[in-house]
Amino acid sequence: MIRPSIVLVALLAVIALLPLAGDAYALRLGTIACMYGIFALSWNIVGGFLGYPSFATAAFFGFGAYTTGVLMTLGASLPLALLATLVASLVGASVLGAVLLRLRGHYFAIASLSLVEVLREVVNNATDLTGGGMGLNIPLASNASILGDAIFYFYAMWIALALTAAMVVAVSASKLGFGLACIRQNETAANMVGLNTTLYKSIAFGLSACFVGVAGGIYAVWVHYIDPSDVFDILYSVKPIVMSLMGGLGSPVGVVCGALVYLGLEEVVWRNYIQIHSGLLGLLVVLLLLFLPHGLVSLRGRLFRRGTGHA
Amino acid sequence: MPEILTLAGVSRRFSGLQALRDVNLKIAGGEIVGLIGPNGAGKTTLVNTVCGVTPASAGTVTFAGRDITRLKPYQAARLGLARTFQIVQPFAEFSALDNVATAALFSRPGQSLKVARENARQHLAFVGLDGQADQPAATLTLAMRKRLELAKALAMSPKILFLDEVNAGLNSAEVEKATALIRQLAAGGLTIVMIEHLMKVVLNVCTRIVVLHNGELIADGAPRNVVRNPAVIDAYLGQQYAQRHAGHG
Amino acid sequence: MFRSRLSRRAVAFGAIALAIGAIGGLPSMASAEDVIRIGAPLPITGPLAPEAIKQKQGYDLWAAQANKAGGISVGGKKYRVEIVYVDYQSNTPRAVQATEQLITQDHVNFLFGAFGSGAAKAASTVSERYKVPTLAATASSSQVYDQGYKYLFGTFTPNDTLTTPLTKIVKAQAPDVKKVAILARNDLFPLAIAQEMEKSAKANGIEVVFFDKYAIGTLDHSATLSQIKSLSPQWIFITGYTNDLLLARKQMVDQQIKAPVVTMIAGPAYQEFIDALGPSAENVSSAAWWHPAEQYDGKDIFGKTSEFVKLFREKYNSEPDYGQASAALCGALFQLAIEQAGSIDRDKVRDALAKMDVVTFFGPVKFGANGQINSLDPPVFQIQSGKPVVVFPQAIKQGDLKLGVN
Amino acid sequence: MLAAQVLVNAAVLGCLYACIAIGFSLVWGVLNVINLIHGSLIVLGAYLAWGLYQWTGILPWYVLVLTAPLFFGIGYLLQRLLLNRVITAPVLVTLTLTFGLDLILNNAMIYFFKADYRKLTLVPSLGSLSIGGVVVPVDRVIATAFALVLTGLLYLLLRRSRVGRAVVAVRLDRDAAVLMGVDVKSIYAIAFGLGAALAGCAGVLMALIFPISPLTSSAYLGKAFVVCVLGGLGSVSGALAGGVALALVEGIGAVVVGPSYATTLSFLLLIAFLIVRPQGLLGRKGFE
Repeated sequence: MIRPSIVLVALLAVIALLPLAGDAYALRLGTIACMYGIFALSWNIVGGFLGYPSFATAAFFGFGAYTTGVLMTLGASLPLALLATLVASLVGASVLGAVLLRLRGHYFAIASLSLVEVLREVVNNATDLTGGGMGLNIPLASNASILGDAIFYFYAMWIALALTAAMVVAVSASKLGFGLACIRQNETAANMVGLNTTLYKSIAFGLSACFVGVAGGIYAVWVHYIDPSDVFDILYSVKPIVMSLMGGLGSPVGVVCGALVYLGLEEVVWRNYIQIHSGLLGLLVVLLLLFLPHGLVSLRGRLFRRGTGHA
Repeated sequence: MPEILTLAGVSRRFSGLQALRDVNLKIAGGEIVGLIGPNGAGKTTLVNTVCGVTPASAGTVTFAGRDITRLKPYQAARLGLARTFQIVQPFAEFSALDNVATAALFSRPGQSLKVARENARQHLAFVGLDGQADQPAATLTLAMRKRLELAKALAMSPKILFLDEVNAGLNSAEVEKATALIRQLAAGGLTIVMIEHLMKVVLNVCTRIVVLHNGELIADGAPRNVVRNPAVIDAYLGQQYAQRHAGHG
Repeated sequence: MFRSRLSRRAVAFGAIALAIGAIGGLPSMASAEDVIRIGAPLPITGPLAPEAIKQKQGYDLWAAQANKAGGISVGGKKYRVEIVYVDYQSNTPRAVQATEQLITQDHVNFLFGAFGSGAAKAASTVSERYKVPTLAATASSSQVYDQGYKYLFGTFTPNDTLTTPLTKIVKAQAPDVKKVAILARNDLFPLAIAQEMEKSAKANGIEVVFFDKYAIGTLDHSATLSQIKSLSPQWIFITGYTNDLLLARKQMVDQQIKAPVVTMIAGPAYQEFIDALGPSAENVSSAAWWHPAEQYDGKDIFGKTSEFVKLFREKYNSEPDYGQASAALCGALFQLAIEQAGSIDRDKVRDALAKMDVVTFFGPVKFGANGQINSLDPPVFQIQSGKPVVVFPQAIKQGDLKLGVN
Repeated sequence: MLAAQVLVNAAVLGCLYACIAIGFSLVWGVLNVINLIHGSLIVLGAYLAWGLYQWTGILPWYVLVLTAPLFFGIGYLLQRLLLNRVITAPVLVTLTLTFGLDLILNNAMIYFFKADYRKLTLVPSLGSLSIGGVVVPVDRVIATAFALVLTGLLYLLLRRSRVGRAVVAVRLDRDAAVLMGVDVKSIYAIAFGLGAALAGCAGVLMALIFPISPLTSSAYLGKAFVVCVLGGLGSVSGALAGGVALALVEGIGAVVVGPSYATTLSFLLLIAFLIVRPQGLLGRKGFE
């Protein structure tokens, strides 16, 4: 467990150096990279450690964006709003998790997918609080220069990423992580050895939600304007899955790498193939699943097996 | 000896099917009870009901003076009810050691993974799997997995142990070995309830036999008496005997 | 054997990924010299895609026209026009990112706003910070312009300029209309227009007997329409995008819901609405910021309105609607402002836009202090015999409002 | 009166929903694959009907004869060449694979047909029937009738034919079916082909009723999800029950709490059903 976390720390440190090199646009990409990293790492708790096919990321993200956004329009400060979002996402998702994670396989996948739909429509209809379909304008958090602003949001997202990574590493080394692995392999047996599976699953769901919620909050403040169909976009649920599949399920370093590679591909494809980028993305997904089902990590394993051995 | 487990009027129905009907049963500490009956008699359901997997539709289950009828499986496990499964349920990716460690880790609060692993090693040694400690469970033979299952149950330091056909699918040498382990456990004073089809093993090991048929308890008593009970012969032994002959024919 | 097959696959996969990267990574070839680059973030994919295509047609028509004339002349020198498109996938935050990318990576000189009020507003925060003059072709909400931004201009008058004349003409020509039912898509622009309609109806003494929203992606309106039918309003007012309105109109016919006045915004302004509905589009009224029947003698590159319509027909083989026209207008306005400023300096062009007071094929253009156009009278029109006919304002009127939609 | 109209609307709409969902349900039931490309296949079917009517004037219901084998072929090949490679992989993989395929197909349709909304408008229009003040549009009645015929045919196919019984056997117990000598791979491909054929036919019928655009695929898919869960997986009667239940909830919900809540209600119902009654209204094992 030690070596991969060192790699992870190194990776995060390298990302943190970005403001030294980049302009505002590079920082914007960096901020998105951190956000994707948070998505992938968080998803990995439920999808990788626990082995439940969750499509709830967009629900957490939108929930976080709106919680922070609404609190800030009501006059809360940014740190307070983010803290409240963290707690609300953690508690809310834990409670939901206790119910939803009773379902397995496709049923869970669909329930988590529906969660996105339900939350989107609830926000859409709570016009008084959220602005409904008209969207929500969030007050500017700072009035710094272009670059100053970009650096601010980049580091805000980076800190959230670092916290997520720390949380994930802590979980994977802990009794909780061990328990989640038990549930993934055999839930019945886990129950029979005295593991409170409902509690563990519910905590896992909560943990996989809280930093995605915070990322949503930072994002909302960063872009100043959110509307329900933007933040409850089902693609936010699918992207972390693709990233994790790219990087290798269950491996924190792998999924962060997956997130970075995915962002790179997305940016290149998006920029150069205006008309067909979503089709190319689909092609990428299909090729990935058919030819590299265990992710980029498995590539490394194959290429360097003799040199490094296997952790 | 004091009663450790009491079932009073326990029934369990699955939509339309009465799996258990008004079962009354008292088990005293240190008893080795053989639970027998034809396929579909409700033996595994009985174990599931006691362990909280399929809670009783009616009646109460009392364990060491405490009503456990509505407890969840993990709660029952923490109270000291351990079981093995008819179809083995290992954590396939984990090593044999970690499989057993899970039981030591989660069955009591405040255990650390390190201590649990040490604890697990002893139990692996007891069932003779210390040589396979680091092997993934998926790579073990069926007999080994059965013994792994046993080690897992023991690592929970149970007060009562349910064994669901530990011998099914084993060859006679392996059965000998397993039976020896059970005897050793019994000698240590552990209460054991075993579902078993091999009458030889039942008669060899058990201090008492309980017979289930169509969800009802039809006989309960000392092994020698039960096997001579006409109702039992009619419902189970005779049938088994007949089956054996049909198999030869 | 197995492993070698796997790694062969891995290599194949890697090669494909690399190939995508390599082809994609090529820098765009246009040199900065003698070219004016205008960035256009558009929702080319996602739910707003049909709208993006319209806007793109407008921009392209202008660019082709300008380049055919040798380009834009700046102090005696001709500059070619190039429009740089970025797809923001109908996702507002992505529009913000796209705008920043256009400014910092593609080094565009000027910007067209993102589609609609929401995205245009969000993206304007970026363009304002970089001080890039931006013309929004399809943002009508006054909140977009009330941010106190200096570099943002828009060619749509506020939403109430559509609903007020509508109410007036209905009141004048159909005094029996006492009850209106309003059904709105729960989305920024459709909902805003519906709210304006509600206000306008109340102000004019028309009772609003029904006001409700339907969710985005609704596949069936029959229950709601039955409910509206049971209230027997004389005016049915429905807002939404083309698909919503096609469906709602078809279901009205199916349910035999009739009313003296049926208004839909913004469907009837689009040719495909009329094509798709055929006879059931008859007598449906609407309002928009521009209409091909208008007759202006513009000082812009397109000149007369009829000239623009002709050019558009030649290029796309269909009637232009207000969205396409407004997009083309934005291009034409940049051209006028650049030529007036005699420079492609962003601040000078911005000042030229602010001072602009000119008649175009689209109508007279003059921006208010907040940057929103305030010189237009949006027309009310009605589908009559399969053609849109202007019924208001008086100056360009082609016919009278006909009552009765079956 | 309003109540009667809303109920009739719901009954008709429910049959259409069933028609949308039935292929999806079959694939889910037999292959245990959530086929996210289903919505786009429906749209493709709708384009086929629209295009043929525009250019040749062939009425949509005749197009069904062509659609069924064509889409069966598409589905069969998709399964044989692509899905089959990951059929034993976890849920996540098959789900994501069909998502990727959907992105490709949907983008291709946007590219070739543009995202503009089309409408198949019959000339002359079919009009509506009015029975005692309750109005029923004729095109919906026709589509409903065809939807019922299609589901009936599927029922017969599964019950009476050799292949159909093999499909049911695989659905009930894959391992037992293998032991009985059923070629599971080819049954999977046939089931997926049938699912695709049903999607294509549903699309042809929906072309009469809904505006056509690649963008509507997600709406179809959403309905299919809810219908399957409400009605119970993989049964013809379940899809009908689920479709009508969904249409009723939406219709009554729209009138009682407002149209913008109709979708929310249906998804809440979906989650509630998943948790409380995952087998659905008429859930049973076995596709019949």
